[in-house]
Amino acid sequence: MTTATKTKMTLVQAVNDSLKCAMRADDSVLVLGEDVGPKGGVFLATDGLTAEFGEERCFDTPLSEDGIIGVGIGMAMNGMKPVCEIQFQDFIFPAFDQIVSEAAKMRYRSGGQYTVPMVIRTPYGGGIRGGLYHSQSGEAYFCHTPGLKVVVPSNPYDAKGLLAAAIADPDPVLFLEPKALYRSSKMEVPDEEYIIPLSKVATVIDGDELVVFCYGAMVPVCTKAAERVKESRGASIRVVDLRTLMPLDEEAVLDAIRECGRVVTVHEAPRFCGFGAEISALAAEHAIEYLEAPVKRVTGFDTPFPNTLEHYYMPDTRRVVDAIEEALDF
Amino acid sequence: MTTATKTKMTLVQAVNDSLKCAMRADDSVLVLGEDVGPKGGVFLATDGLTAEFGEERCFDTPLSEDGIIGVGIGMAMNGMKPVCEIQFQDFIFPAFDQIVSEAAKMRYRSGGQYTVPMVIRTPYGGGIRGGLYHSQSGEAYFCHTPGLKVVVPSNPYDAKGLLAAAIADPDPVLFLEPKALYRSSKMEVPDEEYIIPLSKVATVIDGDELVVFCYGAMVPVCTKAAERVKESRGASIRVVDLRTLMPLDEEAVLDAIRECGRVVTVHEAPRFCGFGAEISALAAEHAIEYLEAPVKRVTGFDTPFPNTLEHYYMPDTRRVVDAIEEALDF
Amino acid sequence: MIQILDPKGNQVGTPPNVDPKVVIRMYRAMVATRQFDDRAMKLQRTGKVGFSIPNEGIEAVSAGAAAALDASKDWIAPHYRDFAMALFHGVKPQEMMDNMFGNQDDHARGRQMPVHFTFTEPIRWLSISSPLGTQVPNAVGIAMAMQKRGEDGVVLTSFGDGSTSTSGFHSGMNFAGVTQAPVVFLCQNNQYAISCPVEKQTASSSFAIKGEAYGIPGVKVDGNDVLAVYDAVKKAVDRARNGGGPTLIEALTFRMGGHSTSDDPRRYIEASVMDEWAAKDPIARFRVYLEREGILHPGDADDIQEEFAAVMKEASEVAEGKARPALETIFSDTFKDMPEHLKAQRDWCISHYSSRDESVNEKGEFPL
Amino acid sequence: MIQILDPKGNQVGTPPNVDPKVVIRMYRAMVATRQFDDRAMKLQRTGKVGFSIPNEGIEAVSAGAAAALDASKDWIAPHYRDFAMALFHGVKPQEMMDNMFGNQDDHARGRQMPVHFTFTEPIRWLSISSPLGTQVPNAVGIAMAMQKRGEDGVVLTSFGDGSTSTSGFHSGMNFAGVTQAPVVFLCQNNQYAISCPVEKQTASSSFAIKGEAYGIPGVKVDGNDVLAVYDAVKKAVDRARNGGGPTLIEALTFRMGGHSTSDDPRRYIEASVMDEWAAKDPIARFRVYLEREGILHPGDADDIQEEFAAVMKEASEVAEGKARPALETIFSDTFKDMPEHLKAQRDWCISHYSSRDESVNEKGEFPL
Ligand SMILES: Cc1ncc(C[n+]2csc(CCOP(=O)(O)OP(=O)(O)O)c2C)c(N)n1
Ligand SMILES: Cc1ncc(C[n+]2csc(CCOP(=O)(O)OP(=O)(O)O)c2C)c(N)n1
Ligand SMILES: [Mg+2]
Ligand SMILES: [Mg+2]
Repeated sequence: MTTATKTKMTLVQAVNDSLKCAMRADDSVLVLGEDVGPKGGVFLATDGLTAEFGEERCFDTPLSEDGIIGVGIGMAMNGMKPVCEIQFQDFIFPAFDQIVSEAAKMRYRSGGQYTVPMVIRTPYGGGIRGGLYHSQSGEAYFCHTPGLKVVVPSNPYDAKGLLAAAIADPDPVLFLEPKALYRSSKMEVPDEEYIIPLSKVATVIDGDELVVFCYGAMVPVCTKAAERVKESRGASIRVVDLRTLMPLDEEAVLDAIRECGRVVTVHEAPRFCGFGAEISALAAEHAIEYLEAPVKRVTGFDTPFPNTLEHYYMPDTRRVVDAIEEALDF
Repeated sequence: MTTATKTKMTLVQAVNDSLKCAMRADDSVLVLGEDVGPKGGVFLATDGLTAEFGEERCFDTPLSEDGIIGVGIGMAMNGMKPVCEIQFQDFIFPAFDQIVSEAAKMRYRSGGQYTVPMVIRTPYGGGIRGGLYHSQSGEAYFCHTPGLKVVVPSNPYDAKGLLAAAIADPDPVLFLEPKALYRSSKMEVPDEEYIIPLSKVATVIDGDELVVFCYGAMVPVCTKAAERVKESRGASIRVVDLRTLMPLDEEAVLDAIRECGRVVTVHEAPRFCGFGAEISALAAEHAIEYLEAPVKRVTGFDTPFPNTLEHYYMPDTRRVVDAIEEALDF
Repeated sequence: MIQILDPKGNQVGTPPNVDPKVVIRMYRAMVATRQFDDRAMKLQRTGKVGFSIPNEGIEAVSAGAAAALDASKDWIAPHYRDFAMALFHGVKPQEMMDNMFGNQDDHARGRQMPVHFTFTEPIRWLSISSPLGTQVPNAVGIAMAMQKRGEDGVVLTSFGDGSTSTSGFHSGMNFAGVTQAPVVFLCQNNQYAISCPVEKQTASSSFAIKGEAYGIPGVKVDGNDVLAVYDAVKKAVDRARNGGGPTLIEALTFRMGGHSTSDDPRRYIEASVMDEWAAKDPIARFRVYLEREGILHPGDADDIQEEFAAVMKEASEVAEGKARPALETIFSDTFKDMPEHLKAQRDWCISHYSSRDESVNEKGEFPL
Repeated sequence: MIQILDPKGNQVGTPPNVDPKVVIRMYRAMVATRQFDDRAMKLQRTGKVGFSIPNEGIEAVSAGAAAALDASKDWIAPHYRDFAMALFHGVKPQEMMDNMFGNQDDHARGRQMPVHFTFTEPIRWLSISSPLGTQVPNAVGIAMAMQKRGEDGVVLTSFGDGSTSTSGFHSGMNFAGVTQAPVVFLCQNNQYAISCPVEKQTASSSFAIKGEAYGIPGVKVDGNDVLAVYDAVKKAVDRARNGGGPTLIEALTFRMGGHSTSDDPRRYIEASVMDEWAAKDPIARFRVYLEREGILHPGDADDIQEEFAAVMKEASEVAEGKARPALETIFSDTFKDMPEHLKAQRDWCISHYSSRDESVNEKGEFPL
């Protein structure tokens, strides 16, 4: 990869690029969903795919998430590699049964005779004035469903490599794209295909006084928070981007907890039974003797997602800074 | 209530009795679902309702959970009190969108102009050789969805009183009935209507060395475990039946944690992002200085629910005893 | 396909027997809607609101259908592209603009995106949900409640052509067929679901024929002909009110622009198709008829348009000037009574934001 | 409604042109199914298995449809009440009985309830799911994959009358209409969904007519007439194989007993209705025809019945004697490669249960 050419691109462009690489390399990779064809997707994640690969390989579907996932499962069982787009993660719920009952359980219930190597891509999260139904973060639902993998990239480079890994994976993968980061910045991304293995965290900033666990759109927020605390009081804050939520790299998470002794988890989803609770539970079950402060969660509130006040609902840098400082000062 | 007559009944009979009391007291209470009419429900929870109240008030529906909940919401918005039955909790997923997007968010999104005072009753959990699709425990999905209440009774008396409270509640309530306990034992239940308030835990056994949090079918399992540990080593184990999972009586939970210092949470659902994680997270966030041992979870495994080996999958008394002892010996 | 006025405004069928005052109200609702759209587009282009849903081309479907209802007892479970239903029944443009801005007077208390209206007065209007098709079984449930109480109200529910593919359409239609609930299903067939044309949406020969699958009669009308829509919906409403059961009405129309203020239809609709439908404008056609019948006098149409342009401008200025909702509204209405954990979160939130020395970064743009 | 044999076995239509060997296979599959049922009922009554789904009355639907497929390239995405499809294609009763007991040789490795079969040989048989209707869009996806690769395989998917109310039916039919995928939709209309009769299930005039909603031709056949079913399905399969698109076939039949071994139909079906349909038994009718045509000779039918009674008895005894699946099977097949957290749970589980001095309480009874 050292001699490879690179291009500056946004996260959504990296998704698009990853899809193109996969479709060029493997004829069985298909893209389907609402408006993914000539329009190129409402966020342009599938821009140009129909033009390059034809309607056979990138196609619009009727307005039925149940159908998109339902036929995706069938295609995956019969030799294809479907990448299904759900236009907003908020609209995945009509397909919940197909995902939870069929995709997640097919290998298990058939004793491995049938499998569903499928990817479900969908933009999630707040920050675009989408209100209750264009802002949700449903990762906890899917992480609690055995048989599914859940991946959340936080930057263009990871997006391309993790999506490649998801497409190569033999099991169903939910690929949650932080829509707030779709175009927020650009990054150099290799032109050729590469894979970032699933179930490996990335340490964004190293540190040993406190660890912040985050993913997706909260990664830049937490990174900034760690930098601010470093500046303001010289504290050494580690920021870990979980990247794959299920199967979680539990060993890396626990190592970080044991090394730092103080923990803050940050996500946009509501707190109660959210993903952060699992991190806290792992800490309380396997690393309690290392804990030097309350294990904190900085999250969305336990309400539906508002609109006008969304930036008061979502964790921001200042809220993360406050939580870090409280834990440090405990 | 002191002079009231009582009848010995099973949990499923108590559900039936509670429905009858509510329907007698209030014409707007309706029961709908698959096979709830002449057949009386596959578990006979609605036995005799059509005979007593007519097809207008207890009626069979087409085979569509999306429709059952969808029309239930409409009826609730327009002055009725529908009690919808989902035949097995495993079959609630086709209605997930209606529950999560509509029932849970109606009050919020309409600024309180429209509301959904509806109850969704459904049998959940393992122990009846039901395999992947007649055994699941999905409480964590619903507890993570702001706008829903989630209630789980563990005995006939509570079942009647909590269901009455659920029906009286102005918001949508998911009422999860532990099918393994439907006929496992009988208990004296008052004949007249009574309400057990939501969001109040019940301390089944008092104790101060360790607290076990549980609900539904795990309550008798945990009770037996606590008794065994008391016998074997004289340890004073508190058993708390959470009864309402959302809104959780957090104060009572935290008080118990602070008083006991050692915590075990038990549920049948998979561990990862399960309800137990929230209890652990509350402990780690608000009571860390009281914790004397790792906060343990005894749960189903992170796999789909098996059939032949279901009793090896589900927590049993011995597994709870072991966890209690490990925590005591830490 | 039922038609009363052809695209040029010529009478080709028998107009329904309807009070000219109601006819004028339909026209006014259509013009008001177009002026609302025009204002919303300007607001979105200038960054004052994030998003709107244009109704251009669809106004006759909503106005004609709404006119068939009795606001004192009927309900509307609308599609989002139904502004004219609200305006016909006298919802104030100010209330709608307050929702566009999500300000403190918004009925949704700033929690929903623009155009997600909710009203209880002057007609019950089911709070709009973004997930498509969900209102269909909800509407049937509302109607079943009326039926059980022996009331004679009717529920009108509308949805797009794309929405017929959702499970809500399927379950709602099926329950209505079985229960014979008093519902009128109105399919606003504007031929696209965002970029997806009807032929990729379904292979059925029409949307009206989908009623067959549920034992519900189907009717197809020219959706750009407000009198035809009124006529068909009125007959269906009367039938439902009299215990005759549900009807599915397909109103054939066309979205004369993008799906939303963020969509560019030129990526997927030929210019010639746009032109063809521009010639079928429902307002222009209706105006020709009204002027010919002497219901509108020369100058009236222009006056009405100016009147609503001014009304919408003012409403938007007033809405813009209103405060945002209080922080507390993040928490209230999750449940009727706020549980302890939400009180704690609310208290934390209010104290955090009122004490912190750093403002909140509020950027964020809606892409669709 | 297409009929070739009337309830008395009289020929009332033209029999399809089909090899007598195949005709015999159909008959044998039907009888094998009834004997399987009989054995399963005994096993359930004696508490040896928890549950079964009787096929009594339905055998012609499954056998006739299965016979229209080419096992080398076609797939089945079945309803659970389709044992005869498996038996027709040569699935071994032993394999099915292993599933009934959930033993170590069960293809589902003891994870599913009884009758939730999964096979890849001799025909691809989509692993049965309990949630109803989900197999319908899955079947369409399987067919779309064939279509995209230019193969000429066909997918047969079947489902009950009740299952037509699910969202899977709606989305699957709709996608098939639009894509013209090579699928045959077989609605096994046995007139009940557990206790719910068809008139409470849908108000449509038939199930076949539901195809109209999706642009898919619908055909109604006498489901107790195996030749009629074969004929209709064969035509639909041929059409699909030749690029002619999907077909919906409604096979009218009747469940001659309870929904499952735990259900008592007398709570909701009149005895007279049961009697009426007993006289329409699909096996008896077919036997009359086969004997009249000389395809079965006197005594053959009884021999076949005895043969299968013995086969099923033996298969069940063998299945009963097999060990249960290993503890490890709780964990394997959740993912292809077992992740670390599951390895840890597996290791804990094996060490816990192999070291503990207390057995596991295994009671539990299936209510439905
Ligand atoms: C369940 C669901 N899936 C996807 C979307 C995203 N989406 C919003 S509008 C739309 C198209 C709707 O088409 P149609 O029903 O024809 O209504 P129209 O916009 O044409 O009036 C889509 C796909 C959604 N809102 N809900
Ligand atoms: C989604 C879903 N809801 C409910 C059930 C429970 N259930 C099992 S079988 C059945 C009736 C099915 O009726 P039908 O489709 O006509 O098939 P039949 O049993 O008559 O062959 C029901 C309601 C289920 N399995 N799946
Ligand atoms: Mg449309
Ligand atoms: Mg049936």
